[in-house]
Amino acid sequence: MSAVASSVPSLLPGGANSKRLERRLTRHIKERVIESVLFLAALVSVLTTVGIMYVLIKESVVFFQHVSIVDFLTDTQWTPLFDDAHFGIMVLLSGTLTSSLVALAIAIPLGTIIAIYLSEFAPFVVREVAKPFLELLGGIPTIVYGYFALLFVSPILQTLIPGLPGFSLLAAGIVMGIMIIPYVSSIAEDAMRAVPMHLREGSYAMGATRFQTAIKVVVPAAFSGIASAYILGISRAVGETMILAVAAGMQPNLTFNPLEPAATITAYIVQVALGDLPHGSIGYQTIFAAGLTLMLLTLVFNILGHMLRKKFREAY
Amino acid sequence: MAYAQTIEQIRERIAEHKRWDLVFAIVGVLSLIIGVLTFVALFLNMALEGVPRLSLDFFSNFPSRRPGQAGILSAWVGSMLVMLVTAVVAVPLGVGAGIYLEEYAPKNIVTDIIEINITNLAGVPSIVYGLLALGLFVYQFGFGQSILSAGLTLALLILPVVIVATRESIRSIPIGIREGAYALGATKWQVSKDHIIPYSMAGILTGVIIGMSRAIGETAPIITIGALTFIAFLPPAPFSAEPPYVSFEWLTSPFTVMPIQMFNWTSRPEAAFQVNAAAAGFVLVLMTLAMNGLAIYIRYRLRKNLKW
Amino acid sequence: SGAAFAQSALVKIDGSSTVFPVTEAVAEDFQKAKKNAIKVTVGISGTGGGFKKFCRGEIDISNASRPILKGEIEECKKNGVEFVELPVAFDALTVVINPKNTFAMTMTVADLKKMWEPAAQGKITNWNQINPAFPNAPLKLFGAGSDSGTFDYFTEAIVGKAKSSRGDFTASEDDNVLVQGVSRDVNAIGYFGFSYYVENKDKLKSVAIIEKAGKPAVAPSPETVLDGTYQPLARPIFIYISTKAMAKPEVREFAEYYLAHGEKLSKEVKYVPLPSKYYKMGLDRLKAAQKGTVFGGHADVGVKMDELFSRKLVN
Amino acid sequence: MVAVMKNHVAEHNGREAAPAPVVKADARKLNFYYGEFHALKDLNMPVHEKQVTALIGPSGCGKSTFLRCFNRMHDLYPGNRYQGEIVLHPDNVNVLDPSVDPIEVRMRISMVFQKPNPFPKSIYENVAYGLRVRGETKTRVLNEKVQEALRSAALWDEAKDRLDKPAFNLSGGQQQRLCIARALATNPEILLFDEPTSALDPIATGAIEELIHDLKHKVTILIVTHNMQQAARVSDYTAYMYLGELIEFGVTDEIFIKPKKKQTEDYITGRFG
Amino acid sequence: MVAVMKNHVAEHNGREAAPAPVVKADARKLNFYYGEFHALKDLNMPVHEKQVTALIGPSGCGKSTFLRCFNRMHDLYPGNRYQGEIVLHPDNVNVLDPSVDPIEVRMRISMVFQKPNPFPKSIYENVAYGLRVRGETKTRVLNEKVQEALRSAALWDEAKDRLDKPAFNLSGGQQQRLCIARALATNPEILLFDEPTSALDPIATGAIEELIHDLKHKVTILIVTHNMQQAARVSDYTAYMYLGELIEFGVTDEIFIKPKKKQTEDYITGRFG
Ligand SMILES: Nc1ncnc2c1ncn2[C@@H]1O[C@H](COP(=O)(O)OP(=O)(O)OP(=O)(O)O)[C@@H](O)[C@H]1O
Ligand SMILES: Nc1ncnc2c1ncn2[C@@H]1O[C@H](COP(=O)(O)OP(=O)(O)OP(=O)(O)O)[C@@H](O)[C@H]1O
Ligand SMILES: [Mg+2]
Ligand SMILES: [Mg+2]
Repeated sequence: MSAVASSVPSLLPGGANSKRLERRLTRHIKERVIESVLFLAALVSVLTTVGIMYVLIKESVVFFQHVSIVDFLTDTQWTPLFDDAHFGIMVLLSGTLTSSLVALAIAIPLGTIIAIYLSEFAPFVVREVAKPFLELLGGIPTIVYGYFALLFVSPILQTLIPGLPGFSLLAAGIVMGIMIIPYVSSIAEDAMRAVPMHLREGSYAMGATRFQTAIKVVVPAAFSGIASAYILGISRAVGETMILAVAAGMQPNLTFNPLEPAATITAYIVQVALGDLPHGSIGYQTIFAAGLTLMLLTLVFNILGHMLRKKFREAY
Repeated sequence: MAYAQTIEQIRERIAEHKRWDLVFAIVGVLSLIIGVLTFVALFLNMALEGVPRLSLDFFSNFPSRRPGQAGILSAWVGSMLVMLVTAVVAVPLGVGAGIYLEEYAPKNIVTDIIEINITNLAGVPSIVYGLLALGLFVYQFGFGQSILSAGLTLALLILPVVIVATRESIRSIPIGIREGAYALGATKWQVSKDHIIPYSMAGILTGVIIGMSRAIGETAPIITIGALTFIAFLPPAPFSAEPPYVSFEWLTSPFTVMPIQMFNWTSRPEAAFQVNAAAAGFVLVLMTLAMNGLAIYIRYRLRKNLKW
Repeated sequence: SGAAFAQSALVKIDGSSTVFPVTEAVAEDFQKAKKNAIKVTVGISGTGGGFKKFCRGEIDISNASRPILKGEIEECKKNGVEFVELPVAFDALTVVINPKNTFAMTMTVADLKKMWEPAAQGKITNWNQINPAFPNAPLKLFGAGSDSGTFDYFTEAIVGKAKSSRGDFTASEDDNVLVQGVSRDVNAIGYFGFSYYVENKDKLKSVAIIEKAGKPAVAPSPETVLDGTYQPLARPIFIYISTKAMAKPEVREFAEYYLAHGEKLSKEVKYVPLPSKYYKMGLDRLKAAQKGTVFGGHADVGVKMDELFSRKLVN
Repeated sequence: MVAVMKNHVAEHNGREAAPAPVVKADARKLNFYYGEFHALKDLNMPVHEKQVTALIGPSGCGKSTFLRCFNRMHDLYPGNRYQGEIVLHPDNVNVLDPSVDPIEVRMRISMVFQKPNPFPKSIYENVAYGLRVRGETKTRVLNEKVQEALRSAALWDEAKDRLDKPAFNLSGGQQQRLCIARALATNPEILLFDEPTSALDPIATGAIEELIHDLKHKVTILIVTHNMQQAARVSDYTAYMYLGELIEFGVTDEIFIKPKKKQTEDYITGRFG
Repeated sequence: MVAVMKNHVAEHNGREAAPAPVVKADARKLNFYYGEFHALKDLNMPVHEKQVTALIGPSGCGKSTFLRCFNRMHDLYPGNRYQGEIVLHPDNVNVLDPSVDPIEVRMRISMVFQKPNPFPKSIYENVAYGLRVRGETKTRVLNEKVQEALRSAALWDEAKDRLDKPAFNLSGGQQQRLCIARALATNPEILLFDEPTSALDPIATGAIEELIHDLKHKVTILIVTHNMQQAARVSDYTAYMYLGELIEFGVTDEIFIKPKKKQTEDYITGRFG
């Protein structure tokens, strides 16, 4: 073996051995350096997560020295800034989950239908025009959606549902859902289009219609990608801030009824970030505890999604 | 024929199934219309309210307590500069990470962690990035509420988008091209820089611009950093006539951005400021539109030269 | 060089969004008056966020919708930051109802307390529970976010204890959201800063407040605030200037400009200015660099106007 | 197994190809265009009932294009255009007629592709797919037909204990037989094969060839292959195509032993291609 | 043209294969694993200098796998494992030795793939790429070598006026010749071809075969094909592989006329595969 190694320098015909060896060495070093730099670039994402967790946990630790975790998780009131302070995160969580559910009840069916339509039904031109157009929906500042929910959607809903308050999870959730549609439809459509044509041909050759092919073959085959789209949609819904801050009422209300106003974790954080609270106070630290909860929540969804995708990853 | 059903029965079945095709096509178009109409409604609403307010002054004036004199000069300049930092940071990091994961990464636990992490980051709420930036960039690193802090925050925010777009784009390069280059004795880096990066540029740029059009409208993380709203001056110019010609002072300069200016105006009591907000929103959406248009154009131009 | 100049001639201000409009107006005119030789930035991190930066020495002036609190004073001390406290205007918290509401045009502080105290949560849900004369209609409450100085002040003034409130009301940091809420619901009642009421007079009606039984009902207006009859919801707003920063001529100039033009400008942005003499007294306090706060680290309610300067400064 | 097969085929070709067979389908003046590209030129060819017809020719000559006309697969992509007729007997329908529903055509004419393409479903559901598409819901009927199809495709013994397992777990050759079972389950009149063994190893290939041989008694078969030995082994009739034209069509033995055209001979003897 | 070629080859095989040739490379007890899958089993085979050696065998037998061992292509994918040696003469290096840099191996041994895979660059840059990778920057040298390589690949006349045009504008056959030029530009010691004509039409195929014949005088060639006629036409030596094993190796004429093994004979006469 070692004899072979020593004969390596003569591998290329002609030229002095030492020079060749040297060139190989520089090439090797250059390659290693570049690889390390690229690795560091990839590591930034990990460092970002570490940074987020560090910042959130550091402040939350102080918070949990004052508030027991049991209270945090079981208390049914959220009044951290009141004289009679309660720290029941369930209250914010209920608002977050309810508004997200409303949003997803809009975004997932509509997003999926649009994705199927664009990938399996729409003529080429419609698809090429509609997709970027829809993606623009994601580029409108969310504050604009907030006022849209408050000034446009809410009044309409109030005429449909008598007794609906001017601020409600429903109005905010619906608009949020519309905003999320492009995230869901775009990724789901990519996944469906990645389904190889020969699978589709197999179905058509059996005499299936477009709809049958789409539902029975394309959707199951693209399931892992569609699941990713849903997961991203859920994360967006859970993390959306400005729409809820404007239109959902910011009322810390332990409710799963979308017809009521309620506060969500994100709305609370942005409210406090803008508010008059002294920093370093317990009240202020609640935003980090709330942020940590939010982060863990999205983490759970993402891990679930990862497992789901692993389970359903198709080998076609 | 030998099948139990007669041709008539089959035809009936087909007709029935085709009705479903039709129903679905209609539902699909309707869903699409809901999305598109919402966009059009939002856009028209802003346009109707805001367009009359648009004038050269609106772009060249600083904010003011008088709605009629208030403009978005500091806001749009700020947005541009923040986007510049975002792009300069996110593009090399995202492309580097994408190349590492596609071309270099060994199959091991570190790679797995990085991968899971990136999917996860794509779903982290933007406000959480704001909290990170506040703790890390603003205080720990002492960048303050500067263009640098905001640009870095948004860069981290769009990093997953850029990485994913890069990887998708790299994956669409046929394996044959890659093998062809390696077979000529190219090193990994030579393959990456001579082939992978140039050929995936269309996809990468599209990803970057989609990320940026999201970032330019972000409000929550910048509010969390501590938003400045009244800025009646521009950051120092990056170039000057005297040596050293180039200055990076603007990086640490205070700034404001379009969505913050809008946010500030929407929360003013005077109705005239609401009009300003609509006008600013209209400009912002136009900026996003322009970026998306650019993305489509670049994709078209670059793809034209790539056939495989 | 130009760059160095920009660096030295910058006045950094941050803090309450309530004080922001006044300070912004001053900053705008000041910059114009100085032909842009001095730059001013005004942020809205909230009173708390503002004091945090102020006490770290990151900013020169802090906008505050409430007096500085004990904890913040200590934080400042730790970092060797001393300050001059200057009241710059009054904000009249205004209780508003829907224009269609004809029964609640005047209310006593006791009525409001019944409505807002923590004990009311989930129990007081109907107008006729406040006053049998009121109709049988659901009660819809709108108020400031619990992290705001407005909330603190309102609870202290009405309920008697800061931050003591029921939780089941619609809260928003953005007063326009509250304006929308009250203007669209006949049964709504809410409160926010005077300027929002003035700008939306066509959509809202203000409630005249009876401070104590036997006293007259007083509607909010610049006059009633100035003559001290609109009680207890009129509150002063402040700027705090770091004495270290005052060593910089541009900060000092800015502060002087503030006091010289504060009366006119706060009126222009629909706040209630202090009587002229108080700006004069403020200028004196500034010139003498009298440090400390007159509130001793508490957020007092119903401070009489002259107490702002007659009380003893402590730091 | 290879040896067994050979005997089968030889014996068979000698014995059965002789009686004049019934025409099941008939291509007449068939032209096909991919947009501007003229891929099939004036093709005339019969397909005989319960016989195997092989299409051979160099890559790109239009074999797949021709095959896919039979079940109107080209309708799936925009810009494709048919001209001429493919008449299906005995009812004398031109399947290419725009008024004829392609779905109906596909229900009568099944297809097996080059690469096995089972659906991401269980083995059972794969085979039942065509029946479900036709609206069959009765479990008893489905069970029966699935079993019958799997038996016909010589997959029953290997699959009967794992009917509810994903089809992806099967080997390549098994997957291809599954696709054949899927195509058989609906009792098609014609079965189209587009290079069904080119993605398979020799043993799986042998199994499929044997299967095709057995199926001939039940169904009319049209098969594309670019393996001439395969054509010789499995088919009764062979058509040689070149650059979109049908150069020669005839009984397989004759085509391989003494082709009429020089071009066919050159191809078959491997002088080019 | 086909006829011309045939003569060429026949004459050639008869005349030149006789003198005992020098061994350029030598596979010794070569085993290869795709993860768990044992794809090559104990292969022993010489590659003779300035001769064409053809690898034949049914699909999946490991021809490509074997070929790609020579330039360590398998290093590009994780989980692949070599065992045994491929010794390169005259310097007696085992190219599979982990201490040998695969990049240096690839600089000595070039490869041409099944599907033409020109880079989306100009014709000139495609050919110059191998030189640039080696650090050549002088325009004069590059021009010279590019021209020489294009001439060797019989593409100069067609390409000389459009050197700066994208390579994609060339036809399939021209693209494949461009890939050959690209491989030749760096003066490799061995040239590997993996079914270089299977994506081409008969005319382009003829041109490539002729080219291979001409190149033999300059470089050692190893070619995979599953077209037996092609192997017979272009090669001096033929190796027949089956299921990862080398069944028979020898002078092409002998293999095709009287193979030693029954298995080889069955394959060559088309009895299976
Ligand atoms: N979708 C398409 N659009 C345009 N041209 C096409 C299309 N599909 C095939 N062709 C062209 O039509 C001709 C016939 O193609 P076809 O696939 O039928 O050949 P084939 O005989 O099946 O070849 P192979 O043996 O390689 O499968 C070829 O020249 C091909 O390039
Ligand atoms: N990357 C891989 N991982 C696992 N197995 C592989 C891989 N590539 C090829 N194989 C298997 O190795 C065996 C040999 O494959 P190889 O591609 O060398 O065959 P081949 O003789 O070139 O066939 P063909 O004529 O189809 O190209 C096959 O069974 C194949 O399935
Ligand atoms: Mg084909
Ligand atoms: Mg191969």
